[in-house]
Amino acid sequence: MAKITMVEAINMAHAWEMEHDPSVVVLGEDVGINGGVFRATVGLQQRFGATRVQDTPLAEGLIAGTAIGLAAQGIRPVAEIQFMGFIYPALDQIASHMARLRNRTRGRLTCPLVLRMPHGGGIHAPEHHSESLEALLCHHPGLRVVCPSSPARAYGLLLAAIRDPDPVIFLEPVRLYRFIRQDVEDDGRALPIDSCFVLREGSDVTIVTWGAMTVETLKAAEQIAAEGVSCEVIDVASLAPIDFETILDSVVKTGRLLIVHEAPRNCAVGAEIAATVSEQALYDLLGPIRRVTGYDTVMPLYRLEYDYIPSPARIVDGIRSTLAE
Amino acid sequence: MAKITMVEAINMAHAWEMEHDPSVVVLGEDVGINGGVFRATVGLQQRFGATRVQDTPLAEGLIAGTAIGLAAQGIRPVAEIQFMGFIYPALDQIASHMARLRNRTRGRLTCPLVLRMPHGGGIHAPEHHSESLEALLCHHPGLRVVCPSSPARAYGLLLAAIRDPDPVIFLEPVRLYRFIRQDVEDDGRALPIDSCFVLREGSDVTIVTWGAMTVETLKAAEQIAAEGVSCEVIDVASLAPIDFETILDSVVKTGRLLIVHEAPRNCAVGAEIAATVSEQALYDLLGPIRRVTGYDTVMPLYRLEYDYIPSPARIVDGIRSTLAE
Amino acid sequence: MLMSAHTVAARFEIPYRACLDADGNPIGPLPSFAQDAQLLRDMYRMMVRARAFDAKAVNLQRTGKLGTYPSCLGQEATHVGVGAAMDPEDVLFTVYREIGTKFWRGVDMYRILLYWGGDERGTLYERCPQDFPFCVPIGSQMPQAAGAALAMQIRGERRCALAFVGDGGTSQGAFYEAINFAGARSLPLVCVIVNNRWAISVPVERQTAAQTLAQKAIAAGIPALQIDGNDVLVVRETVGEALERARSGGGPSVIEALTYRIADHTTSDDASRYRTSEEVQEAWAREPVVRLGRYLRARRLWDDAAEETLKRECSDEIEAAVRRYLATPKQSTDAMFDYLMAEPPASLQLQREQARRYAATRG
Amino acid sequence: MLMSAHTVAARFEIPYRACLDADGNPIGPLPSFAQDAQLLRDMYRMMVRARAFDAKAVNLQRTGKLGTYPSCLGQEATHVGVGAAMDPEDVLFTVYREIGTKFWRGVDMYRILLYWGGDERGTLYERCPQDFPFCVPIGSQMPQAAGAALAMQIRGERRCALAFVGDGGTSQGAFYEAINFAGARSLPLVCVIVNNRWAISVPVERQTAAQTLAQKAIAAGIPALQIDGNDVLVVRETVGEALERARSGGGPSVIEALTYRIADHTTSDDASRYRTSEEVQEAWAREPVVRLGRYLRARRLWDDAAEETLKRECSDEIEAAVRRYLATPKQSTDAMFDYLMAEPPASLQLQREQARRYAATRG
Ligand SMILES: Cc1ncc(C[n+]2csc(CCOP(=O)(O)OP(=O)(O)O)c2C)c(N)n1
Ligand SMILES: Cc1ncc(C[n+]2csc(CCOP(=O)(O)OP(=O)(O)O)c2C)c(N)n1
Ligand SMILES: [Mg+2]
Ligand SMILES: [Mg+2]
Repeated sequence: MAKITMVEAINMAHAWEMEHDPSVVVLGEDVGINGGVFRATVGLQQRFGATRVQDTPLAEGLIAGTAIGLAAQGIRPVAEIQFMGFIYPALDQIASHMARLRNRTRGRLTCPLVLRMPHGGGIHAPEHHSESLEALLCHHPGLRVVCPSSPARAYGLLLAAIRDPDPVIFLEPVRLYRFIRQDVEDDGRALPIDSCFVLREGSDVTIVTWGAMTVETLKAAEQIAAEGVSCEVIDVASLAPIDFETILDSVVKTGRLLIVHEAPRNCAVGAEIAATVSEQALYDLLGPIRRVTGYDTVMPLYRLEYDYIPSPARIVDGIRSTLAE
Repeated sequence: MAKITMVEAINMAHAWEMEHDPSVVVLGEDVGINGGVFRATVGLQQRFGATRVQDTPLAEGLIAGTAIGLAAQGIRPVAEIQFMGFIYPALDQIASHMARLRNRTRGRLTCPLVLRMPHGGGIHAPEHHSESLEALLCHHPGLRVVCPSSPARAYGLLLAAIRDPDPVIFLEPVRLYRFIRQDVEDDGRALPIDSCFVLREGSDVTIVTWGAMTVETLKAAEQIAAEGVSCEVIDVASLAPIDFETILDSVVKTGRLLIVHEAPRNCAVGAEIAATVSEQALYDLLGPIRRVTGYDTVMPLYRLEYDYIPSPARIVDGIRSTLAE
Repeated sequence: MLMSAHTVAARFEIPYRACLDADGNPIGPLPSFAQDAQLLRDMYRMMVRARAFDAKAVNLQRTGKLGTYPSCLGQEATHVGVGAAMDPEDVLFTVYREIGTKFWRGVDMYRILLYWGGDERGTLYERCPQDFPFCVPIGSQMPQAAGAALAMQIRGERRCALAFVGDGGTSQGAFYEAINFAGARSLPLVCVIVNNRWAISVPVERQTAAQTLAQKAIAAGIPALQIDGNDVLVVRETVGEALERARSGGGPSVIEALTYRIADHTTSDDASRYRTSEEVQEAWAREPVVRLGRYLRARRLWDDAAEETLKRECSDEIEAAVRRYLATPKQSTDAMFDYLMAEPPASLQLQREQARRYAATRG
Repeated sequence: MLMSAHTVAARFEIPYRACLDADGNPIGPLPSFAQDAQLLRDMYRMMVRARAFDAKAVNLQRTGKLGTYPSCLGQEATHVGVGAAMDPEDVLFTVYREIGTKFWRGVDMYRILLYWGGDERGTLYERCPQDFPFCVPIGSQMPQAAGAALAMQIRGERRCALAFVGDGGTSQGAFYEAINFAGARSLPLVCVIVNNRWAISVPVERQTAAQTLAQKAIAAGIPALQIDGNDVLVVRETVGEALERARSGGGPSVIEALTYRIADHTTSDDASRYRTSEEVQEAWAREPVVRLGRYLRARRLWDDAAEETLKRECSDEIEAAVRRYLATPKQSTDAMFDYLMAEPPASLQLQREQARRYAATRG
């Protein structure tokens, strides 16, 4: 067992599944000899050949549409969108077809595929390279949206995503790609999708978050622990459908909920979590649910990006304000 | 003053503004001699000429991108997307450029334009013709999203939208196009955007809704009034940014909130309203906020569409459940 | 890199082909399948069948028994010719008008009625289970067809994907992206552009400055042909050749079929708002069914008795399909939830029950 | 409708043009502006300036003082030639590499540094206030350029929009949609395809089967030309002709400039992963700056002294720009909110204050 980064874990999951399922095919911009701009698919073309690891022309709508055609024909495509900010040209295929093919054909044609993409900011990337657009996808019935926050979860969830009988959008937090190394066993074991992961147990306040914000959130939780505040930190991990059971159980226990995400606040996934929890656990809440999120403005170019992305300090204040009432 | 339908009011607003502002140009699929598939632009080409009322090729991304180029050059485009379900190919232009042009150029280039489109279902239209996708747009900072619910509001809000210095997405509820006739004065008077409209005053429960669901909601309010329940019905009208002041004032008064919309529930605009209200008025709430919405599945083909769209009966039950606790 | 100052980097030609003139007279050597009387009769029968069904469907819509319906009147040769050229193992991607092709591939009239009657079960194609359903978002079928072709190529199969697109559809980026990809990979994809002159109210001249739509294929570096789409012989011939070439690794191609949308765009449209009746009358003079009938009769492969029998068979079949359609109860509300995902999430279960409850109270 | 069985519906040709060979020798009659020594020297100066700035920018990135940066090394002739061909009143739509064009239009080096340094103020172009900023989402500038051209047409102005697009960019639907629209309306739009052979790691042969990228214009029914994009004379000449035609109502055109991306895709890229050093060396033999220098020297329009002076001027200008850039404090957090809308919504005011508070505590 080797200590590997998240991007290596993603690469390893690809390789495992390609080795064991000959129908898995990788496609996307620069995924071949270049191994993807983050190297998530590095070595795969050399190992599995140019038929199973294919560079596409530069057209995200084409990539998504091609993946649909492949999937309906029994190939298992794992397609990469180079950055989440470039998903827009693919949305017609995703929303009008990928999410609906099973439903609109009453189960006759299905669309088991994975669309992977880097998610979020924090690496001083150029314009349009730091977007967090999960809400757009989660709003569409028929899609699973998954976002791992550690190498092990990336490995296990990607395997689950590839094996899922329905389309899965797989969001990879860019600033976690090489953030830590972790022991990950290359055993082909999938993790359950549709489940939250409790990253830290606590009793005073529940904090739900996902992706790269898990790191800032755990820092904040650690910091405020010194003041005797006990935070339960939940990595939502599967953003659609969401495992509300785990979240509600925790809120019932702590009585307080803070939601942390990087995307702008308005109409984001955090709103759904707040709405659902306040609907189903209103009387368990000891105070208002708070959200610490990206601001409702465009993700700025990189000199200000860390003024935009929620910081541990903002999260600590969020925790305090959750506890204030 | 003539009694006119909503689609006639929309047509009238176009004509008024084109008459008074020579920079207004109408474009879209079939908007010319055909006057749009709903006749919203009927007669405009005949009156203002083929330069100011232009049929475009069949490409929504092109329509949106062209509108951006026009707007940045000082033309005021009012562009039609034939149905909201066909907005996807335009989303890259809308999200990556239209919503951001002012911000990314620090105010040097701006994008004052209107993108109009039919919204929602209920007219037995074919597949992909009945979508309610406002959440996708509202999530993007930099856009205004407006949805009128009567001929008069359509007239006044469309004028405001055309005159707004920023891009406005203008959603026209299809089943209200010819639903009622109303006296609308053709006086060029705009209504304020960024404001809710209180459609019915009441004291027991606040119901917020928009678009065609205002009709079902008012029916439900009327129905339940017979049981002595007094509903305040608010037409949100501007879905981004939302006038939360009016909503919160009402919730403080009634202590209860029901949200009604046609879009699927998950991560929709209703979630944001519920989240914000429960955050800011938790202690004024006498019971959980409820949502009566489209189901979290694909809008069905038309034989089941009225099983999908919230009915007055469902809204009445929603009111009851809001009052239950 | 070329070194002389003024030279030519590339040259192209778009051939045009036709077999029969507007009156059904051969205007050159006919394809060898013209010897196959059975095939010719079958194509004629299918065109008549499509036209008869089409008229009935329009009628059902007018009487409130069917939703918005897009007529295929005048385009039967293109649709049927393509169907006749395809192998059962090929995969079909249509827009929404191509019932002649669907019929040829074994889709029931009943299914077509269900679909336009607002019922998803209309996409259950028993005899061509890999074919895609109608595709309403214009152009979006194209990348999917490329994907299906890629799957065939990856598996080394002798099959082909065939995708229709309209003249209006050629303005959508997805169309170009797909044919460009097909060219770059030499995919087994044949694209048939149905140039029926109109995209709702927008004439093809306003859609593009390209003097042919076939030449759009030059952008993708793939061969293209313009044909008389009202001549089922040339449709069957050229599409057959293109499919065969694609199946045997020869790569994709584009065929522009020139035809005319004689009917309104759909039953919601009123074409008299934007085009002259003279234009439509001229199109009637070139329409495909009478043309093929004349040719068959000239060759004594068809007569009044056969026409009589065919008419009766069509009307029997149509009546049966309509009866079955009208007798089909709507789906239960469960159907809204049961097909969304292989395993619907728990939250959906509650909504499913809720929908069922309201359906029960509505009766 | 054509009536003969086999005929040709349309024929096309893509001309190729060049003025200088790789060594800077004329290979045919030169454009008349070749008599304008001042213009030739200005173009040379601008190419050298772009190259010098480019090297400095790469260097700044390597030392952590600039973000990811896309080098224009080897493409200077295309960029500068286009700049020199444009009128100030024309409107420019670039991708992200075309600093030679931006410089010609009066954009400060300082602004370019700000932009790639992660500061939106890098888009404040004082001297070409209608030009669009760099456009990162590949292809998406194209419909906007068509829109700007439409505005010019509506107002009857003698102006033109010019849009760059890369070889990779020609795979995006937006590119085709825009040129098709420009053709259909005869818009004053000139599109320059910068074929630098690579889209990150994907060679143009994998991007498309089209043997030229210029022929993509045939799909739009508009004229196109392939040129040697490392020959600034032919770039200035052909783009100038195209612009002039467009401004005077002659409609759009497409010019494919053949060049080569000598550098890595950006500073984040390592091109040695996917291409040979031989290929890059060959490209050096055809690069544009030395070529023009040789031509100028052969015509005695340039010498070592002039080169010396130019180098010094460039380095002074660059150093000044870098100093100013490095001395520029980052924007206040207010800037995240102040430019979102003309009148930011009330809710944003609270967020604005919050951001300011955290910025203060971070120091
Ligand atoms: C993306 C998209 N935009 C708009 C529409 C509305 N619409 C339906 S059919 C049509 C015209 C299609 O023209 P064409 O491609 O020529 O096909 P035809 O109807 O002539 O068969 C339009 C604009 C649509 N279905 N999809
Ligand atoms: C829509 C979109 N998809 C992907 C990317 C990532 N990306 C940036 S540049 C590039 C290659 C562009 O190649 P080309 O158009 O040839 O321009 P060049 O870099 O060669 O100048 C890619 C894939 C992007 N910026 N936008
Ligand atoms: Mg058509
Ligand atoms: Mg390139």
